[in-house]
Amino acid sequence: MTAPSKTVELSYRDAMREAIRDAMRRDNTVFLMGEDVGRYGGCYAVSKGLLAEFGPERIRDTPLSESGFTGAGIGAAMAGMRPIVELMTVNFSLLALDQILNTAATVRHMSGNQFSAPLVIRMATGAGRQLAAQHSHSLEGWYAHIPGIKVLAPGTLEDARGMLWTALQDPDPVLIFENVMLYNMTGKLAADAGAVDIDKAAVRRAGRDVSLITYGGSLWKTLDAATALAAENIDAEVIDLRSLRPLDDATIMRSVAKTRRAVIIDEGWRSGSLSAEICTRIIEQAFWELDAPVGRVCSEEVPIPYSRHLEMAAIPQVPRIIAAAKAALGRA
Amino acid sequence: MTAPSKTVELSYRDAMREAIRDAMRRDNTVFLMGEDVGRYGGCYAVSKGLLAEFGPERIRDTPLSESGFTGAGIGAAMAGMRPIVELMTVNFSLLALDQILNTAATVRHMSGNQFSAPLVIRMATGAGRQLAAQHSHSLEGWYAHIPGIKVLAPGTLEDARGMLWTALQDPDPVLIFENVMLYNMTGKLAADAGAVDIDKAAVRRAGRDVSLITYGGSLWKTLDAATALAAENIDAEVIDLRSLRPLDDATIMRSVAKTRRAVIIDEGWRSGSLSAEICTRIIEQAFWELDAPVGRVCSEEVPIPYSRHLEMAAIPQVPRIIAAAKAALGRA
Amino acid sequence: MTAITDKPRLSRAHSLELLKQMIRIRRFEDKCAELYTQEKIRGFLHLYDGEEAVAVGVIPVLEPRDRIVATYREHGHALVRGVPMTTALAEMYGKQEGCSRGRGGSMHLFDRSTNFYGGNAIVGGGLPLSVGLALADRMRGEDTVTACFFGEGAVAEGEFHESLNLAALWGLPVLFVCENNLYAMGTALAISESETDIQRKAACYRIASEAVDGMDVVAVEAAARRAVHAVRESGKPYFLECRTYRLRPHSMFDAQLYRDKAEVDAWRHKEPIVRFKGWLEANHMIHPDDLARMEAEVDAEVAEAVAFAERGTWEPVEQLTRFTYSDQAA
Amino acid sequence: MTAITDKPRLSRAHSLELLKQMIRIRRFEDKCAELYTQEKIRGFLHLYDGEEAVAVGVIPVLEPRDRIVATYREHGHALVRGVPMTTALAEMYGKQEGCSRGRGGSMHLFDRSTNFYGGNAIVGGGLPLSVGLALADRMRGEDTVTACFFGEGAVAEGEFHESLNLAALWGLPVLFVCENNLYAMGTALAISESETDIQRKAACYRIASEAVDGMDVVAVEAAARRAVHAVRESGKPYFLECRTYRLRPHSMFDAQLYRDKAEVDAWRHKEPIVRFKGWLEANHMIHPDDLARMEAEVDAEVAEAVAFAERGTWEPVEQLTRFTYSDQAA
Ligand SMILES: Cc1ncc(C[n+]2csc(CCOP(=O)(O)OP(=O)(O)O)c2C)c(N)n1
Ligand SMILES: Cc1ncc(C[n+]2csc(CCOP(=O)(O)OP(=O)(O)O)c2C)c(N)n1
Ligand SMILES: [Mg+2]
Ligand SMILES: [Mg+2]
Repeated sequence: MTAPSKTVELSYRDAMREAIRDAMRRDNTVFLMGEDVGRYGGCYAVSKGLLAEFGPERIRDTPLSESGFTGAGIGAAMAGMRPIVELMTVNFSLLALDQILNTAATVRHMSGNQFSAPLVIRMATGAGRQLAAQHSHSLEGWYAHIPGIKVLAPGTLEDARGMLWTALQDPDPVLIFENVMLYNMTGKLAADAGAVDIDKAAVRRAGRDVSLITYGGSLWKTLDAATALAAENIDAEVIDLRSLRPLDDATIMRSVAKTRRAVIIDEGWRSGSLSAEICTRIIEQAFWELDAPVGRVCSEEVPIPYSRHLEMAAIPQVPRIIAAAKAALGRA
Repeated sequence: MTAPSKTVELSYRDAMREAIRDAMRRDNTVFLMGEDVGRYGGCYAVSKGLLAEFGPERIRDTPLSESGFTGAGIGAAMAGMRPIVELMTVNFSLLALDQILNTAATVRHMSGNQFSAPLVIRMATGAGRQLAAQHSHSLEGWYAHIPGIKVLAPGTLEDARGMLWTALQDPDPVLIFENVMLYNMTGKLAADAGAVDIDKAAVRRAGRDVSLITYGGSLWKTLDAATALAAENIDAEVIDLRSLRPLDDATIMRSVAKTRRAVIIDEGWRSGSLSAEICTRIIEQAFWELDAPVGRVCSEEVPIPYSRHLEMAAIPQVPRIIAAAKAALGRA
Repeated sequence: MTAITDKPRLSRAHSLELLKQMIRIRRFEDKCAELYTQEKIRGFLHLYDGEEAVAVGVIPVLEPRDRIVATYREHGHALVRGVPMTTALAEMYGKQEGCSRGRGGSMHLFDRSTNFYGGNAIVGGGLPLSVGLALADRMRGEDTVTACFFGEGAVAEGEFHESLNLAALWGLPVLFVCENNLYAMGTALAISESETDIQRKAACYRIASEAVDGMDVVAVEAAARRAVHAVRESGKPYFLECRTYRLRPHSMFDAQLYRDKAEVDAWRHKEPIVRFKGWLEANHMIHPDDLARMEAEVDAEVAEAVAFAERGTWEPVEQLTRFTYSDQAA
Repeated sequence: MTAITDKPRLSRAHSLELLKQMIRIRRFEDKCAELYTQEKIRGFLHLYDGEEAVAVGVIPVLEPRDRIVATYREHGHALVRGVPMTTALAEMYGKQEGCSRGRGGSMHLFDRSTNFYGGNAIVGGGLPLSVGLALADRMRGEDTVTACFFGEGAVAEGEFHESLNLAALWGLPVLFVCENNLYAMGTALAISESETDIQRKAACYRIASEAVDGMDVVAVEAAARRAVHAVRESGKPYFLECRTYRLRPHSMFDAQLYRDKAEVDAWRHKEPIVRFKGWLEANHMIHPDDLARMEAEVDAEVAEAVAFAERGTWEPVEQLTRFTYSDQAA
């Protein structure tokens, strides 16, 4: 993340908004549709102000009908539009899962490549705001199981600003997961920041001793852990997956081949989380290079509780990441 | 699977029906609810004949409202009944996923153990009948990601007959996945066969050289593969997981510690399938005992196509299992 | 039968065309049933016998630019819309010459060139799609009509409710065509709906509606003209309930325990082909040789389709995962 | 205000009780807002100000054996139902003395002893539950009533449609109470429903219904009596629309860009407490010291609740995963 010459200070939320505004200006087939994206300004204020600029047709408030308007977005995409469908929270997206899995993900293959649904579906994910068991889950890794869709997890301002346009250009459905703890994150971004690739993982910190593989909301905790580890002379490499489907195996394996040790940090529930798929690919592709079992730091297998201390204990935190990294190095 | 003295010949479908009949007779809080379970006789004929015996109140035909009647089953369970909700096919269960994940799986924890939803949800899963991309998926391993529910996959007549009652006694929600290719499987079952445990994996074939770990519809293909391997002097151990959540790690690790080699056969789409979680647990718990990377045979990452040759190529088959077992033994 | 005066356009040529289209569907379905027993066609097969007047009455009223969304019981809709019988049958054979490359089968006929959006096997799943197709047209200011066909069983699904509300709320040009054949698999209407007068459902969303005798092709066509005209002129949705009956089992796996033969037989007398043919004869609008010619042409077309499907080839297994994503994907 | 004759049961004592319950809720919500700014309460907090007459008018009409299903805006319902203010507030503090052990927070108040089934934060998610609770009662031949509260925004959800149909089709004793406060977050009714007369939705399922001025506690209570009686006697569902208004923002994160102050102010004059109090005064049914006593009692109760919540303890972190499954699990 090299600091460019001319930069602006903004939040992850602002970066997402800029990405939407930019896409809407560049392509009039793009429109935003979802609950309270217009008059309310978006449940996480991402779309605030866009209604005034683009009007209610293109910043379309929908009734509470997740399956209906997500399916409508899929249909509009099949007819040549480029909808951005916003689902408030990943928990509510389950109401639209039939449309996402049974239609959006299947239609190109099932129709013999005659039809496709190139829409983007954005949603908030993750815990940390004490929203309890019906608003706090991290199912992005779970969605990454579905063939026919792509799954992105922007963890930086650059990606919040740059992934949307590339996703809209993609001929297939793309889901973008925005971790709720990142919206208020501020920083500097190149004034002319634009589209970024959506198929490569990024090495956010180079290191020799252990590969810490993560994405989204856990990225910053992992970078903090890496800083703390450095103080103990452990040089951790931090990989930001960026795309959860497809996974960029090459970048992962290159790192593991170098460090010979890996820990995966994933806010999904441990069993059956994306961390398991990554660990398995490392075993399949780099087993003989490993000097230690792959470690993982995930969420406890529990509906996320409201109480702050329990919620914090339920999801990955810096101390657990540090401990897992040391364990991988036999320095527990 | 020792042959008992007095046996009856029946199909997996019959065994499931007997299990339902038996449960309905033993406990009048038990009832069956779902689309066409009554007058039609069940889309896979599992409940055929039960309407005549128990009447329309307890063999309850529902409208096409997956979320509504699954939620109703959850509510009835919260009020003390023991519903068996039948969802025709796992693809349709996505319409009920909000109720399953956001309510059934969370209510006990979220309410501080005041309420719970002890219902059983049964559904058909799997490919092989040329039903194409909206009827053929295997999402049982995906469901196994959800804390708060238990997930069963009966692969034998004994389990088809015995798991339901135990599941109904369980204080938490239990999902039972019935592979569509098993319904017509016939065999002998003890006349007095009854409830079986739902928390232990079973060694269906003991062996020394490699552990073949599987469940449900792939069990029989795996046993066939083991027989073929035996002809080449490869002594495979076949483990039937039976319960996908929780997983019986002890049985898996005991086997792997013995064979030092493992291959997982799972009809789920490869990326993010249950096979990844099992492989990862083996790495976490038995890494130093392994003589080779863990192998896996899964479904191709594609919506299941209609055409028979493509469908067959999309899911695990005996030759691929044999090849994977040999690869694990370095005899590719 | 509808009085002759109701149908100015009912020329002899047009009448014969309506009859022929219904016969085409019937003969095609008969052949499909036969091929199923021969295991040339596999999977789930849902036939349209008895309901032909709906597709034949509605679809020709649409323009080529209009869009169609159908269900797994869509053979008739595809044929009337112009999907070649050859590629439709090849699809059911699973051949790569099929209209969906053999990947979809009977439940998933797709055809881009006729704006035929399938072939949806999730009951109710096609409704949100049709809303989206119409939304795209509406946003582009096109006067395209999207016709969405579904059974009365779909009415109980949440997606029906959400879709009708969205279409009405946003004023979208969707023609909702409910094929009310009184059963959803084995579930009779009265067992699935507290309000069995389906047409009345439309009013709950302030959508204009009409119910028509779905066994009377002329009446269906007349109603479809009114409906399509209303949608195209107003840009708003319209709900057309076609009251019909399924003469065959739901699919090839159905023992029909839920209805007795007498009921089915009673409906056989009302079925659209017998009825329209009889009416044409009574009105001297058809000569025996018209019928003979028509049936000969249809039989020839069916025979050609079978030959085409038989000649068809299997997609190479290497292409199994092709088109899970676009070849053009980044 | 409803004419005195409409309400035989409206004794002075009962009137004062109604007023007190509304004040209890209002004061409690005021305190919650204050505690939120102090960060004692976190997460999403949805307050009930302006809607008190609904919970106070409906819930006391229910029997202890009856069941209640509510939403994330359920503080008032919980208090009127008899969930102690102490454990309700401790829940919002996240303390283990809370009515859900501190795991649920403001949106998930549960209380088994009063058959209070939460506290549901999936809009529409509580409706299928209520259908199931009623189904259980119906199958056991019990004359229990299940009251399901939800906002008008939930009406657009598929789960609303499926649940009303099931309740009507199966004849289940559910009292559906729609709290129509005209907005779903920032979405005005006219932007979410093609049919804005919500009560009419019930007729689409052949469910008896009534709409009542939800700002008039006496009218709500009278309607609730009729409704609960109808459900208990007939065993069938009933739909009660209570027309009300939310005086506060949707939650603590709402800038209220979607409505102007003037609109909110206009409603302040119609709000249920001011209105009922004024009416009682006009009819000489309340003395100033009644009010003073009442407010003193409520303030004492609120103070006690705060003290209780403050005294509360944190559940040991070791118990984080406890009750994901039953301790009794095999
Ligand atoms: C969501 C969903 N649930 C269940 C099914 C299984 N199923 C297929 S067709 C059918 C009956 C549909 O009846 P109707 O809508 O009236 O159409 P018809 O078959 O009568 O033409 C059912 C239950 C399905 N395909 N999708
Ligand atoms: C399924 C679902 N979608 C969206 C949300 C986010 N959300 C919470 S409350 C709300 C508005 C609901 O409005 P209404 O039903 O009228 O109840 P009110 O808040 O007005 O009492 C929304 C959109 C949710 N909790 N659940
Ligand atoms: Mg039907
Ligand atoms: Mg509201």
